[in-house]
Amino acid sequence: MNNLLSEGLGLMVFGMGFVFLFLTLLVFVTGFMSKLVMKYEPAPKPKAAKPLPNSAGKAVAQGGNDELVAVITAAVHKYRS
Amino acid sequence: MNNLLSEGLGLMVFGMGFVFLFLTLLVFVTGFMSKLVMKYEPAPKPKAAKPLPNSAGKAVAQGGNDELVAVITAAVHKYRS
Amino acid sequence: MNNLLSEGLGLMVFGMGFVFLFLTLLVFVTGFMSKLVMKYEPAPKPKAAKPLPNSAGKAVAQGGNDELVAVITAAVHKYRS
Amino acid sequence: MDKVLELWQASGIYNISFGQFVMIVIGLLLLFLAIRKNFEPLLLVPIGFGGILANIPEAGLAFSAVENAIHFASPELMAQFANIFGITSTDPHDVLHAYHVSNPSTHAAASLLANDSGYNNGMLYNFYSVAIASGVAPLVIFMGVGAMTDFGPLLANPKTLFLGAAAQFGIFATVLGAVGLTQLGIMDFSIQDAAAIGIIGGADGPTAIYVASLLSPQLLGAIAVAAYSYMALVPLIQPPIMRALTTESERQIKMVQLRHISKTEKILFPICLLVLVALLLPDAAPLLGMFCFGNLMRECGVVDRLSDTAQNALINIVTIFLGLSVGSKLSADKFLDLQTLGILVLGIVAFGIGTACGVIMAKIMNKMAGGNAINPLIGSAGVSAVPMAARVSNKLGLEANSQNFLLMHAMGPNVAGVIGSAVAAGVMIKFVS
Amino acid sequence: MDKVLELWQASGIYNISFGQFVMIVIGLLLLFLAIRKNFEPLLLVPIGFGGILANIPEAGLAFSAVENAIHFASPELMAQFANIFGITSTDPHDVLHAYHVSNPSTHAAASLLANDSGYNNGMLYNFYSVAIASGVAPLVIFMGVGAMTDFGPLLANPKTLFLGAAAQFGIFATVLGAVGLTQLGIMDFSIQDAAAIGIIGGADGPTAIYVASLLSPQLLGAIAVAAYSYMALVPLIQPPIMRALTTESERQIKMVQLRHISKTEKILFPICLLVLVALLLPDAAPLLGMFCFGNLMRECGVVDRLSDTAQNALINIVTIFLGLSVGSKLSADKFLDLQTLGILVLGIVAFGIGTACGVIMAKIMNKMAGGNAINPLIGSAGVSAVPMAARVSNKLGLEANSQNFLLMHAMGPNVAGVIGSAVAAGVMIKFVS
Amino acid sequence: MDKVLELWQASGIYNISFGQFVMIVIGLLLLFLAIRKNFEPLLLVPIGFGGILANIPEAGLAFSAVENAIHFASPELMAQFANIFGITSTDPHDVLHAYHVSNPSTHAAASLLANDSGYNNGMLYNFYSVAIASGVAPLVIFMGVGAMTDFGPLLANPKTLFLGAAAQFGIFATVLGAVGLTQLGIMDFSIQDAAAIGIIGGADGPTAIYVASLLSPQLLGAIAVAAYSYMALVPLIQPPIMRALTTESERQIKMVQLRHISKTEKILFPICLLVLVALLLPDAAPLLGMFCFGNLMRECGVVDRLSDTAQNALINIVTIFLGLSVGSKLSADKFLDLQTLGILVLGIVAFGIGTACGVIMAKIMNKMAGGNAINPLIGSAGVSAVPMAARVSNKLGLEANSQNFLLMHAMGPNVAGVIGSAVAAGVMIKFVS
Ligand code: NA
Ligand code: NA
Ligand code: NA
Repeated sequence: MNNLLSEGLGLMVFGMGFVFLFLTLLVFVTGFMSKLVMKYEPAPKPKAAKPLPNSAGKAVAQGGNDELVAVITAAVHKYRS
Repeated sequence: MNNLLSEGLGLMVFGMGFVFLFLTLLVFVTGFMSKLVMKYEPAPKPKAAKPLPNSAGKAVAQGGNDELVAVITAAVHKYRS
Repeated sequence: MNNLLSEGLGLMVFGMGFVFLFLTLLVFVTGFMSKLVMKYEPAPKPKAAKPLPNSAGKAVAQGGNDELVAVITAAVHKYRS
Repeated sequence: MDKVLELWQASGIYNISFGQFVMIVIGLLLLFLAIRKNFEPLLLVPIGFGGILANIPEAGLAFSAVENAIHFASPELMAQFANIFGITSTDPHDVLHAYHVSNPSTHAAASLLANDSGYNNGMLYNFYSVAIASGVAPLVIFMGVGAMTDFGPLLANPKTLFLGAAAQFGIFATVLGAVGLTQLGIMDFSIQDAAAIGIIGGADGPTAIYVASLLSPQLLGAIAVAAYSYMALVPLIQPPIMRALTTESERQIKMVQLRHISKTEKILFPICLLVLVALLLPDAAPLLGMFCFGNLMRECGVVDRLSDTAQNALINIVTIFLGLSVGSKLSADKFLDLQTLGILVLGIVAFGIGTACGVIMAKIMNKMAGGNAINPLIGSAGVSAVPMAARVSNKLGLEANSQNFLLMHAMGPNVAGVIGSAVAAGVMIKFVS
Repeated sequence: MDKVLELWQASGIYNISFGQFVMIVIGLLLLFLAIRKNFEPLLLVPIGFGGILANIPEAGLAFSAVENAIHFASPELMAQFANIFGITSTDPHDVLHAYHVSNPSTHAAASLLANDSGYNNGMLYNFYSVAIASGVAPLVIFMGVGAMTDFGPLLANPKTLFLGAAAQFGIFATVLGAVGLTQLGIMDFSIQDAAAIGIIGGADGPTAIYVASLLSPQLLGAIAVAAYSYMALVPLIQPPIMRALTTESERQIKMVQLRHISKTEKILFPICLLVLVALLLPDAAPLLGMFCFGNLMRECGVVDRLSDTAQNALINIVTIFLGLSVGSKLSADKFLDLQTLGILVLGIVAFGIGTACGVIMAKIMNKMAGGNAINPLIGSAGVSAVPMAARVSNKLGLEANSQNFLLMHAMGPNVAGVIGSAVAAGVMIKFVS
Repeated sequence: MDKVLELWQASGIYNISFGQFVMIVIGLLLLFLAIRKNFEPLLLVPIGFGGILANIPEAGLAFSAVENAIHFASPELMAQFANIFGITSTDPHDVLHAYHVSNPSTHAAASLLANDSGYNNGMLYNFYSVAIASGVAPLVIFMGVGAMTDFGPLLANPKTLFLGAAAQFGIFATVLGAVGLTQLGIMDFSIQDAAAIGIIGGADGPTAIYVASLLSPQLLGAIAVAAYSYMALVPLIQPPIMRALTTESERQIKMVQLRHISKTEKILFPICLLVLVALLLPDAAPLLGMFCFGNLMRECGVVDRLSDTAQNALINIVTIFLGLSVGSKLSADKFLDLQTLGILVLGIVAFGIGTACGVIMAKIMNKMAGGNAINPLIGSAGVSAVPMAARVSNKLGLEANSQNFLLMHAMGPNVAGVIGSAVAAGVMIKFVS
């Protein structure tokens, strides 16, 4: 078999192998990290009370987008009613 | 006549000529383009109904920050009261 | 006394001296400037009346423009009516 | 009258070559696709426009000072260039070729000679040098993408990383395809070219541009155009493959709702990823390092103004110049080549194989886990093409069952695919550069 | 005590030359005009401030490493410089002159020698190199201007392009004036200088800076200051000329309302303009190419985030550095010269002639069309100075008839003037660079 | 199998040195302090992250092309480098050392050789070259800081400038400490090093980075980390010193309300400051010039869009790259040194002395004026650390008397401290560079 082809084959076998190895390790590291965090920081405090101002601030800060129009509309609706 | 002066004169005659030629061509090309467009896309659909959200989105998209939300809120308050 | 140490000492004496000299001069220049300004521009016209539009204008100016105020006003009007 | 003649002989009409004409038409076509068909317009508008600019006859916007000098050179100057490059021929083609294969110090000497003779780099050439040849533009865009990426869905279901891994098979299969075509004598790709073409299958623009700029700059234009075009075509390319590989009942699988992810997990994830990169694949450090940095700025919550700038002003500025710079590689002599056709064909094959492998991997994972935890439709999102591929998964899920919302589930493999292709890019850079 | 003496001898007071003092006063004057009189403050605040910085004695902010080295050099170092430049004199003035006329490779060698001796480029010199000498800043600003320009009024009445063409006569008449003054022995301008001065009449800042940086960098400071100052003075310069050339009844002419322009026309216009540039005048391609690119981003509707950045963050950033860089050319030895006076006089003549030609062209067009379709007041807007000149037209129209709103009609020739002066710039670059 | 071995031998795990491991831990620690403890996160997040990137084994991100080439070089290449540097040894350490002490033209030659051999600058090295070595990033940040600074409180009570002057004693005392430690044989600092370390006492990040980059680049990493860390620790460092030097009744002194400052005064102040700099200390012109420019843009009211960009997009972009660039100086061989410990100790001493001198100066001014016009607590704000130090003054004032609001009064010395340390920086640059 020619050199170029064998290089390509080697790259494929080896590259795919490494990608899987790396992401598999990442699965384990991530899982381990999540477990640790959940152990030491158990209660995900519910902050549902203030989503609107939060997301409004964020939408605006990001240079703006369609969401803002929605936000303004919502705000206007709210204050109008 | 001196060389520099003749260069200047040449540049003037020739430059003005070219500017006129170019912009004349642009007049024709633009006119032709407009005609084509109007032929194949005749009705300038009236969208007067939704200019507001559109331009609001645009104005906002140009940067913006938390203050804006404050401003809007204040504005809403003011106009509502 | 060693050369390095004397260099350090010189830098200290001299540097502090210069910093004081410079800032002292700045005190005088600033005071003089302020006096001149207050002489020729005595009354700090009170503009307390229009803070809101002002700050609104500023927020908008940050990447925006006057149009936004118009847009907001229009939006408020529309939704309010 | 002399002046009129001179201007006419320097005009575009007089000088335009057939290749340039074709490339300008291709540039207009890209603009049409971007504006009317919404093909990744943020990139394809600047690329298409840059492509037109690059092909304006006699303007030399995409050429270096040396290339411009050789184009216009007098015999004496050409002899001087030949002397610098150590060749005897003064034929422009030979001199140009010698320039392209010469090393950096010869380049520097030739540039000074061109400058001395009054020639300068074209505007787009300068943009390319600063933005792409230095590597900075793709990295800054990757930082911005990191700052826009929410790893929540991935953290809630880390196993979807396997889907992102599997979909990278498209990359390596394409490498093999490219060397195979060369083997068969149909094309003439080096292993570097093959690797750069393969990365199209990563479905990730900045990664593709970064890798191509390192491994195969002369193919960069075609590779970038192929990558962004196929990313825009994902809603057409993927569904048939996904339908062919799944049964109706598989497509109806509902997935359990994702758990809540805490702020701390989101902060720690980019750091874990960075450490893993540092320990295992230093060659992927620039790409994944900037990506993780952007994501950390996003999640840490204390540098919002930096994160906002990275997501807006900075990424927009860089996108404009990146696009124009890529366009500079669409000059006729580089793009109008049989190789470009090969790249376009191999690119779509890469997308197809990646999609298929993602779906198949999902089915394998279901088999191995002995359950129906994963709807195989989300496997296709592993190719990246964020967020288009995830939306396609969602759409096909809804077709099968109108209550089956897969979007969030598909975001996991979708961002995993970004990591996967950056890792694959690191491997390529390590072994073939 | 040594240190005190040393500091005193290195201080500004000890070293300030009369020229530097005058230039600092001129810088303060520019700041006053910008801040109090609102003279194009976006440019004149940075230019004025940069001018002050450039004239701080001993700081050398506007000088290159070589210039700074020559200023402070020991006899041995001076001999080395003389050797590099191939001259025998080691007099600082001779060495400096030899440096300024030397070619790029000699420049590079001298720079390395200066660096080796511990001298560095001044801050403003670096800004100038990156922003202006490379050409990038004026081009990026032109892109931003393109993104801010609405070609609607022009498309509604394309004939106003002729007004934009006629007003460019100010440019070429001024070129002739500059060579004439040289001919008469009053001034000493080369044809390059004359061309760069003429472009002041284009009433378009970035175009003037771009052309001057290519043709006559040593005059750039005076040209930019003249261009922006006269743009600010348009409300004073134009009205008398406009009144003198029109009758009351002509000023009262009402124009028909402009037709609606479709999105598609607005998208296609920059592309048509680009193609025309590509075919006819490749030398105008950088300027008009970037302008069209900005306008296409604006109109195409699919890259709003890029367009917004081009109109805001990007143009603002570039404006800051462009202004400071222009200021760096206000160093005493370059600005305090009879030439500057000549430039200021020629510049205002250019504005006047351009205004007059625009108005006269409008009258000719009315004659030729045999009607009263065009109010001649909008002709003056053809000089550019967007949007000031259009506002002046509107104001004079309202004076003549309080119901006569000419603003929108004047925007057509106004933006046509931008195109016209960019075309003129291309012709200049083609023939005299 | 070859490839597996090769990858393993190129991996981080295989190559990591103990120093790199420690530095990565330090980088993580900086991230922790920034994110969890809110230690100047805008700088320390990028610095910490950059520090980790700089220590990724084999990636060479913080190294120049030459350093990377020497790291991997073959014997032949090493011999060529030795030849360029004019040494006979081909030991990597000797070659590296010769490179570091060589002059710019030798650097340029070595760089070309490294490029010819296929080695390139690391990403962070490029960032450092463009952002810091050129001097531009600290200057642009200083411009942004100027645009964020309100000199109103200072103008209302100009005498507080003396407090800002006194607090700079911390800088010079530290210089003396550094040379003293060298004298005692404990450390080995040159006078340049000592000056750069002293500037930590200026409590002003960009000034410290600017001075260190000019006088002692190899210490820049440690100096920047110390400066920002101690600025974050101001609320811990200052109060004990302030309490020790003041009596309860002094802390209760109420200051008269500040007068209104007119717009004109605010506009003229940066101009006065600039003129004074120009006349007295040209070496401070870049720093204070950009600072005044930013402030003038803020106050003049006619260039709000430039001022806003300087305060937002521009400063954010530059901060990102400045931080990463500083991080590049946290490579193990540069940071893990006894000198760093010395810098950390001397830095905190500098903060302490500066704080004490500010407070004492306030007491002296009260004595000399024979009244109680100044609450000595505001003296500590003279170290800069804007606005943290002013907040600390306010807090201690409120502790002594819950109606005693010192914040605005403390802003005067606070911004005076910025000017004071920039003047001190100019003196240092003048005499020890
Ligand atoms: Na991918
Ligand atoms: Na014009
Ligand atoms: Na300070």
